[in-house]
Amino acid sequence: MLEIQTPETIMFWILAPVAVLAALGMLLVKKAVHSALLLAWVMITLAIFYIAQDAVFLGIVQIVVYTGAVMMLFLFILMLVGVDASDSLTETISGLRPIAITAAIGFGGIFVSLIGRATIGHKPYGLEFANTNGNVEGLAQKLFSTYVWPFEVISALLVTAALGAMVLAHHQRTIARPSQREQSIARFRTGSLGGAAGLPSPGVFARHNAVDVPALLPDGSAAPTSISATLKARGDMLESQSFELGEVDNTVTEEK
Amino acid sequence: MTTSTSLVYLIALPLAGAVILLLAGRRADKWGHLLATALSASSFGVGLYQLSQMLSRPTEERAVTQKLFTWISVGSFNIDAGILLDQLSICFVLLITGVGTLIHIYSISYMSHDENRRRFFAYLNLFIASMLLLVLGDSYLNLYVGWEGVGLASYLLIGFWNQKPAYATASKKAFVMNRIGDMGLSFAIMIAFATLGSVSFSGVEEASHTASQATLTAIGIMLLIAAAGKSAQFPLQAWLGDAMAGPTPVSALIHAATMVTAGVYLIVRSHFIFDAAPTAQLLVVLVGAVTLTFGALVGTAKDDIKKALAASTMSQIGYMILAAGLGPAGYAFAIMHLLTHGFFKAGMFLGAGSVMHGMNDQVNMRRYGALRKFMPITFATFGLGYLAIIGVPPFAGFYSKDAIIETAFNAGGIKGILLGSTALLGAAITAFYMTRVMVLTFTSPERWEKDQHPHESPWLMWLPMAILAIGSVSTGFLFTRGDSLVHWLSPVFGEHEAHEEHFLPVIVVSGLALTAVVIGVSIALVKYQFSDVDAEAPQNVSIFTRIARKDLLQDSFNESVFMRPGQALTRLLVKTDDKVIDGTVRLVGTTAIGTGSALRKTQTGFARSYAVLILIGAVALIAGIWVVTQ
Amino acid sequence: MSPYNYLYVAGLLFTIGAVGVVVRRNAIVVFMCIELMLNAANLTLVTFSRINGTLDGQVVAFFTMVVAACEVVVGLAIIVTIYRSRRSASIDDASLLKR
Amino acid sequence: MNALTTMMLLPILGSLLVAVIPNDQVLRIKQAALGTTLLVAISGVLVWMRFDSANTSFQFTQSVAWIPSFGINYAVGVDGLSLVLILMSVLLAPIVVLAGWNESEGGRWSAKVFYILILVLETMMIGVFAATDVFLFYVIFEAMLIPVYFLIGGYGSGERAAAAVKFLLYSLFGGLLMLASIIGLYVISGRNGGHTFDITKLSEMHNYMSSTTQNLLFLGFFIAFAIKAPVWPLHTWLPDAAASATPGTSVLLLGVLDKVGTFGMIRFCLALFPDASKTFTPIIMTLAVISIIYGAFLAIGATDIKRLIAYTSISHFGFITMGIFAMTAQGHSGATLYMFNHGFSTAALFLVAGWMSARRGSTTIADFGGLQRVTPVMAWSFFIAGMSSLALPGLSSFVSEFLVLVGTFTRYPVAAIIATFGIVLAALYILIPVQKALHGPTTPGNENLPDLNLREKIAIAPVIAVIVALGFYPSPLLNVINPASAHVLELQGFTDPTPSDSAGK
Repeated sequence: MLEIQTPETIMFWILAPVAVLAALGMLLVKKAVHSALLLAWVMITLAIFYIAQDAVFLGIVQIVVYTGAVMMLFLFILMLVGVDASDSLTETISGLRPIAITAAIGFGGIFVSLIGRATIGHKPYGLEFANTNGNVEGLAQKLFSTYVWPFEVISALLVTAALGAMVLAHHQRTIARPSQREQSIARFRTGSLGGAAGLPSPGVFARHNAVDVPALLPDGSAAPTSISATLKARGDMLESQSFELGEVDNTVTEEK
Repeated sequence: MTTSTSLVYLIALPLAGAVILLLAGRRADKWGHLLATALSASSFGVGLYQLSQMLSRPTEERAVTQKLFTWISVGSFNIDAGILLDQLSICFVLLITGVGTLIHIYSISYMSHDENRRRFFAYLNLFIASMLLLVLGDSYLNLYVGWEGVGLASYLLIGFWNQKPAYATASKKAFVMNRIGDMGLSFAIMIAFATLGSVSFSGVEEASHTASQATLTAIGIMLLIAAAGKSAQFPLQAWLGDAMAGPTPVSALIHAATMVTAGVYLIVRSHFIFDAAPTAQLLVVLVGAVTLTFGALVGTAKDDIKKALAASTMSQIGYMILAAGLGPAGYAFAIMHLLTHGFFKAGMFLGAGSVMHGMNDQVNMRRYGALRKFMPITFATFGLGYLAIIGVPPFAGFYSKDAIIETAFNAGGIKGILLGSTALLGAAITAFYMTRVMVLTFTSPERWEKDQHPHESPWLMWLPMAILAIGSVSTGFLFTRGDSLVHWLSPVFGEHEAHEEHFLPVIVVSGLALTAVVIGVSIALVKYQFSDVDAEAPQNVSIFTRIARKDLLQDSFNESVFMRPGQALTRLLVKTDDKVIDGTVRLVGTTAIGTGSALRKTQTGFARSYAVLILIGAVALIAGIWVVTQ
Repeated sequence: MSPYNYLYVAGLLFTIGAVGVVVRRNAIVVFMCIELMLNAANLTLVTFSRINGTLDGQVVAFFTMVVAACEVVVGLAIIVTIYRSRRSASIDDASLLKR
Repeated sequence: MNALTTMMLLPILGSLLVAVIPNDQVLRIKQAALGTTLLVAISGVLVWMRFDSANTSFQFTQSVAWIPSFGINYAVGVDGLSLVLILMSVLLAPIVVLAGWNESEGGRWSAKVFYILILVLETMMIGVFAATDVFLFYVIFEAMLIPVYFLIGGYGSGERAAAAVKFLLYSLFGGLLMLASIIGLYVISGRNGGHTFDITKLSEMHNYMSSTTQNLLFLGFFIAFAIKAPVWPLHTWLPDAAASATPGTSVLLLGVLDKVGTFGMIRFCLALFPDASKTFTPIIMTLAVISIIYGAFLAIGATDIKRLIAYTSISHFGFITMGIFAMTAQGHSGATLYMFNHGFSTAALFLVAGWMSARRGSTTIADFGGLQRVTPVMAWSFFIAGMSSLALPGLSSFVSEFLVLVGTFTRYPVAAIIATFGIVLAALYILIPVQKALHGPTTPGNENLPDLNLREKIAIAPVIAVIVALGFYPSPLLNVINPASAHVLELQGFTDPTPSDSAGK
């Protein structure tokens, strides 16, 4: 017969609301990366729940596989897609959100009330008996006897999924990658010496990389202070007008 | 019953002519008319031969039959293709082939300028064959074949010049109105088969002795409708005037002498039904009386010579129907009038054709006048026919018409007086309008255009007219001498006790009739011979004249009561079919398409909306569980 | 306290995940919500395992994790592919099913 | 080898022959098709001559197990009824091929496909009438739709695709109902003496059915056949299909395919469900009479020559249905003979109308005028066909129409009387187009239309010959039909009403 100890009760009543709040937060925050962090927290909470429920092995696996591997994968992909892009939470499909929330509340309500009414036919047993030889041993016993066939199938699935992901993510080149020399020639071919110097580094407004060209202020005008005083004194400063945003050819050539 | 194997030639010869001429096409243009005439004449020859054979046999063995083959045999419905030639049929056979041959001869010349003369002769032969089949069939169904066959021939001949839309319409009108009559015949046959179990003349006659009054009345009324359709009797008379669209020999043969009298034949042939069904008989009499007045009245107002004659035909057939409705006493007189009428009316139509031939196809009598001088033979033959039709002794019409008037008076009681007076009145009007035709055409001052050159017709045309004129003069006398025709026909109708008591003495009736004729002739002479006649029909005439000119509003009536509602119904049904019935069918289609495109809207392509649907589905599912486990 | 409370938590988490799948447009967040739902399901499995005193529930939860891992791998690969061709990770942009 | 099976195989072999002829030798293809259909026609006549009309059971029978586990056999055989219809089909086929020599031009596919479809259709036409296994009948009944669908949709004119789809959907709907009934019959047969689809055995099943069951199963069959026939108000597919199809296809459609409906009413509705037939007779008689009058009025109102002919057919099918359900010897024999005669008179009308519209390039009646003077042979052919359609005595339709009317009158006088008004309307619907198209002045555009050429004359001549010959001497067919229809009525337990006023009372 299962006796739930007070520490577990306390742990539950602290962690469960936090998990639910984290899940809700995951739903409401704008940035995907925040969502991912909140989800990681929910998963860790669940791992604690597993361990509390005598599912030690699963709890560890949960941390290793989910919080460790799966969440990292998510974060990688987020990086790839654009880590600091924040979603707009305004709904574009009209009527979808009210319906979804009503349905979800209905779902949750009926689901919870169903659990409340459910009877299992006996009092909770607890896992003391099942775990007599240790949780991992008990699971292994099951996994390699009763569930050996599903286990093998699942392993096949895992291999297939890994291969499939590779196939999907693999990008087939249709043209040969241009060599550095070819890229350089192409830059000069554009006809603009400004372009020939290569693109400016990230986070810079400047449209030109040469030292004698002033940087541009946010309003698009030239910033004279960006030129070395020496060059200024030598009078080697180029007229910046042609680099102002209004004048500059601002079509972005996409890097292939 | 005597059988014979040669009766079929009566029908087969002209039928072969029609088939050959129609199939041979233009190749037969040179000799087609000669072949047709020869075949018609040879059919007449067969008829004469049969008559001589018949005369050589004793009275009760004179009827001959021939069974060709089993035509239709299903269950108890057994119809043989059988021919019955008895004393009644032989009269018709000789009239049809005799007058028919004369009209063939006449047409050789009359139609000589028409490029489709061969086709015309083919139709004429087809008509002769059908008409012979009509009078020779030994059952109502065989009669029906001939009945519609003559309708077809009449349709083809009325519409012979169908390039004129009005003529094409006239032919269609004739066929359709005839079909209404045919419907009556169909009903009669159906009733006869359903109630009496037979449709042959002999079978029906036998069964009619035991049949109920109601059955026989129903059959009789249906036969009367059939007769009215074919014989242009009230209320199905409207087609006859328009039928004058056909070439004149056609009007003479079909619409005067033979086909239109088929109704009389039908009633007389079905005497056993009418004898036992007084109600039907009374209706026959009424139809006859109404039509003879109707036709006579229309005849007074017509300026078209052919239409005037057509109205006269209608009226004269009214006399025959009247006589046929008077029972055993009248049958023979109906046939007698039919035969004499066949001669004098055919002769007069041919005369009218001859006049038109000489007058560049002018038919308006107001544009004639004084043709006596230019067409003496036509005048003479037409005049003899005229004297016959108005009933001047000793011409044919006198005998036959007098006999009918007399029989009408003898019908007894109020009925007799009314019918007799109507017949007398009809005689007076007949005298009036026929004199009008005569005077306007031949004796009044000339009113034709200067560029017309009236001339006598060639001998091929006047010879038949002359022969028919001889018939108009003599037949009445021949038929009545010693009551020869009455006795000849009596085996067909059965002996009946002669009416001993006459309502009026014969001489008084004759006197009355002659007085009526004199009155009619005098009025006409005063009005047309001794006063000026306008070349244009005067428009400021009384309402009665105007109505009479419009055929007593028969067409307006038919148009407003049947045609326009019929057309409206047709339009309504066409619309109903498209909008309601097919509309319903299309609605099924559009509903399917509409439902599809409505449901397609839920397929936005947005994965999230599908997810919502899944969610809703899940809610419904667990709600279901929730309810079930309650 | 009864172990059923875990089930209530699982139900709530599952519902939140379901709403997230519907309302969020970022494919990666949608995926995370799916993971949340799977985890909620796992929590019930573990809880029932405890209630019933057998380890079968845990075995199935283990399988679920593996399947979830597979699914994440493949799903994210798909997202990357879509992103590469459309420059967007919004699942509303991938609405070509309509035509 | 079984005569009927041979007849069904011949067109298949012919179509294989056509299939191997190269596409560019169109003339060879046509000759092969014509030769095959002629061969089949000759074998049809031979079967007719060897048929023993005194014997009322099925003749030339053959039965081979097809799907033994369901008791389905390939079983064929003919009685008088089906023999007449097979004869009609095989006689019409060569005429259609010859008359529509150039019909395959302007189609979506090549001439080869056209003739293969025609030949395959011919096989099915024979099979559908010869089948004595209900399942085999059903399969052919449905399969026939396919070649016709492609013939209309691929080679027709105007809204051919829409018309073909309409035809197909209507027929499939009916077929579905019939399939349900057939399955019902099969289940009932399984409970009473073993699963079977044999028509003779199934005709005893009505003894084991409740009246509701019988009524429902009857309706399934009847609606299918009423769509095929077509009976008002299930007729609207016919004018569209007939107007869009090529004339030859229309002939096969109206002349043969629609007869499957009326044939089925006798063979299946009456034979399998005698009690239900009696129950529904008043309704069906009403529908038949409405069809007669309604079809006639619509024909009068039609402006398109092909639609007009289609509507006249609706009227004629009303007569056939009426004759069938009158349950008298005259009505039955008349209806069967009517099917044959209607095939020929409609064939003549459609073929001539097809030639007329092909020459003029229009199917609107008002576009013609004065054709009698320009093209006398064509005009005459149309006229005779029209006269046959309005049942002029001396032409074949008269015999059958009058038999139907007389047969109906003895049992249902009111229906017969109303139907007889149809003969006046028939005069109108034939004479109106005759007047507009053949009579009157020659309208512009018609002056130089060529008359029928030799091929067309050869095609139309036998049709007209049959129309005229059977009008005067229908016995060769009636002798075959009478025992068969008497047999059906005997199974039904009907005897003809005795004359109510006869001397014997």
